[in-house]
Amino acid sequence: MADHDHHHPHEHSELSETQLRVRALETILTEKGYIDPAALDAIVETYETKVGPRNGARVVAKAWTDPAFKQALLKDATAAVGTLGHVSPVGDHLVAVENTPQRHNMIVCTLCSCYPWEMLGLPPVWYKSAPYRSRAVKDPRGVLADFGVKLAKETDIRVWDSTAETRFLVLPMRPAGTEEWSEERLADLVTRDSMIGTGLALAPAEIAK
Amino acid sequence: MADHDHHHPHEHSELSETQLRVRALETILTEKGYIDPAALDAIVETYETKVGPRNGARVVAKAWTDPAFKQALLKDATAAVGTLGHVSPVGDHLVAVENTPQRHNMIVCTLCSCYPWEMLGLPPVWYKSAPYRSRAVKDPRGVLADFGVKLAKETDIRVWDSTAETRFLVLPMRPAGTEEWSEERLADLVTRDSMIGTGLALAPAEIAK
Amino acid sequence: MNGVHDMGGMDGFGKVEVEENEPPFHATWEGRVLAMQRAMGYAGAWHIDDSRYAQETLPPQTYLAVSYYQRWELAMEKNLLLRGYVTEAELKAGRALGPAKPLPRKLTKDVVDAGMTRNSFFRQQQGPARFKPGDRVRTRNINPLTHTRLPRYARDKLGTVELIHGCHAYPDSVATDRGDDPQWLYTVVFDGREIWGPDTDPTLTISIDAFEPYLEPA
Amino acid sequence: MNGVHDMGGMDGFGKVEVEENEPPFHATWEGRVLAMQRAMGYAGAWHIDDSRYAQETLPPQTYLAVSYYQRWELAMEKNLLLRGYVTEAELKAGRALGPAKPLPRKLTKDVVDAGMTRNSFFRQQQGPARFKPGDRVRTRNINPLTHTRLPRYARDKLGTVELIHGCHAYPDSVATDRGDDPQWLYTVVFDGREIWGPDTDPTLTISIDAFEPYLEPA
Repeated sequence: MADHDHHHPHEHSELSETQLRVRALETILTEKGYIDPAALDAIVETYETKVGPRNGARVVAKAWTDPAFKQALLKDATAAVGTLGHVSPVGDHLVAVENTPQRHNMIVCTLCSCYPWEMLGLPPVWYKSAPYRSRAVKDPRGVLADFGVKLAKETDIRVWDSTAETRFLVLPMRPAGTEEWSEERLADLVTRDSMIGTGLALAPAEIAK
Repeated sequence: MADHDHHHPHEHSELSETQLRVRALETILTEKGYIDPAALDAIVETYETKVGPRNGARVVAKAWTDPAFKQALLKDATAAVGTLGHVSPVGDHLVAVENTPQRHNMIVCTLCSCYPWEMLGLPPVWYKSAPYRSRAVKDPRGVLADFGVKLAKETDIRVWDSTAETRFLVLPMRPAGTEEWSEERLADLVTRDSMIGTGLALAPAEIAK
Repeated sequence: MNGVHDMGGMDGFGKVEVEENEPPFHATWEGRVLAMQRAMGYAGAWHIDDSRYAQETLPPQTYLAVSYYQRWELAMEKNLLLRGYVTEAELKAGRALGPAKPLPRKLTKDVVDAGMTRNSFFRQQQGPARFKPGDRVRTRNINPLTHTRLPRYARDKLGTVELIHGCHAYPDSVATDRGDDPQWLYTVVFDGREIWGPDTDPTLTISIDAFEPYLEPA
Repeated sequence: MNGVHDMGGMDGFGKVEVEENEPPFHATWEGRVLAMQRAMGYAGAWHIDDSRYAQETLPPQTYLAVSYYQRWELAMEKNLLLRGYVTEAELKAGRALGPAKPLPRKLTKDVVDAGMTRNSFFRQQQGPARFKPGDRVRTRNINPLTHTRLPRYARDKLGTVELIHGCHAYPDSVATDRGDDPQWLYTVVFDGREIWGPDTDPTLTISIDAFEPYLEPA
């Protein structure tokens, strides 16, 4: 049964076929003059080396330490992030949502893979996968369990389905025992998953290890 | 693109793998004493040679020529069919539904492949296929077009989704020009599809060819 | 469960392709699968809704990719394993390795006709029918993780009871090993516009056969 | 369209599997696909909802069987063919065989940063917003055969407008080549029980971003 139950899209023959198709496509589009391979190189390099969840982590750390910025972020995240020089510009439609002891937020895109790339980099495979897309809106506690996260039974859970061009960033709760920490140090506690809502920010002890 | 767009469940490697699995399964179940291969032979033979839409066609032809039988059939198809010696017994839950100039009936099973086997034999592949199961309840006129059938715009269409153990048989309209025909001859006009509702009974000219 | 098997109203599967002069089986193994399923059903190994549920719980990509009788075969393997009739090791070895689990009966050649006659699903009623033909009903909004015969497209919709079919074994209970749990069964008809929205062809009506627990008065 | 892409609330796909230390790309070709898509988008070859729609119209079994970037690649080929940027013969030959179709601009190395900045989807409003935060609304029961961003699970459901995001390009029109057709966009929140039925965890609320044509006053 196992043979039939698991289809591996990454099987070798499939992969090399895909490699050939993609190479052919790039050749055609280049010869047609639609694309410039050097620009493609630069895009790939940017995604591989420059874009990542550190952008979002800085925004979160700033919000944890600067009440005025936090207020501005929750009011208009695009504008607030725009005021930070050290963070890449974001699109027009960023919305930040705050986790509290009473309420936990989780972000999903059931229809495709909408994700705040400028804040978090490329989405992980699981975010784009059928298990996450199908279950997040129906059984978020079950999904959280897959991530090893258990919330109190009474905590309200709000799932945001990204069905338009609006992009959502979760502002996780600041961990206890970080009262004197600098923004830079706090940013180390802010994981990608904590900004999607499938995780919590790390406790100081977790990064001490 | 064509390579990716079409998956062929019947590819050779797949087929032989399946053949081996099925053979292994039969060996195990036989060795365990659960099944008797000779009984399996008899079942296969029955489906290949004895069961088929002729059963249903006889019932329809009878209803076309015998108003009392037709009335009984529409009232309780199981009981009515039970009175016919030359037709195999049916389960307890047969319902016959009548096509009229005002209303066309069509049968589907969106959830699996429920079908009046005793009346019509094994269901054709298309009946069990995703295109039919998905579209029949939403776009029955589009499905009928795939079968080359076009009904008047005003004709009411009723789709019966076989979601329980009830089984439905469509009683198609009797073709014009068959007033003097015998039951036996009329049965030749009753196609399988006309009893599912994806076709009409044949006109006399169609079988003369 | 809201599986990919529940495909009523889905788009994108393409045209209905009819095969002319289709044979009963397209390969010998298909007939063997069908016959084994009939034989195990006659033997009392599992119920028809157990077979359906086993198919529904195949991975969705498998459900769509394999052929009809392959699906049956995979579902049969699942039920054989789940219910302890065969072991993983036996499936791997391709032969019996241990004792059989007792079954109520066995389909032999002399009783094949009986084995091919459909079971009755009528059951003793547990109480009076709640609805009668002509009653307006609303289907419930249920989304069980387990087997159900109320399709997604027909949930939380307003319809009319048209036929009453007596009391039947209830698939939602049978497939979760909670016994027959007999329930009244009705044909409930819906205006196509209630199901698919106001732009729908006004000549379309759709019916499902709905067990009483799927319905509430409207 | 009610494609298999619209999978919110479907069961049977299994656990969420997290890959530790996941690389940005799992193969070189994935990065090339992503970059080509960005470059063609910048060039003005098609809109983001055209890409989505092309993925949605892949055969459902393909959609589920192939990997994420394979889906992108297949969708890109569809749009290239559909819009006349390449021919079947060229895809087959693996090289250009004829002249190019003119495009508004081209992504070169010096403008890569601009090419990677997300477009704004704000558009000139065509009239006042019909709803305001706090309004009760019912989502429409629509089942278009074409692209829509109103998921099946959230149709014909009672919710509350929570946020108003201004006027945006309307995907249902964009993906069917009917222009931007600007529409007001709202975050609409639903009680989980309204969506999944009375047995749902009462702490759950779900929101979608809904364009005004998806909504009617409740």
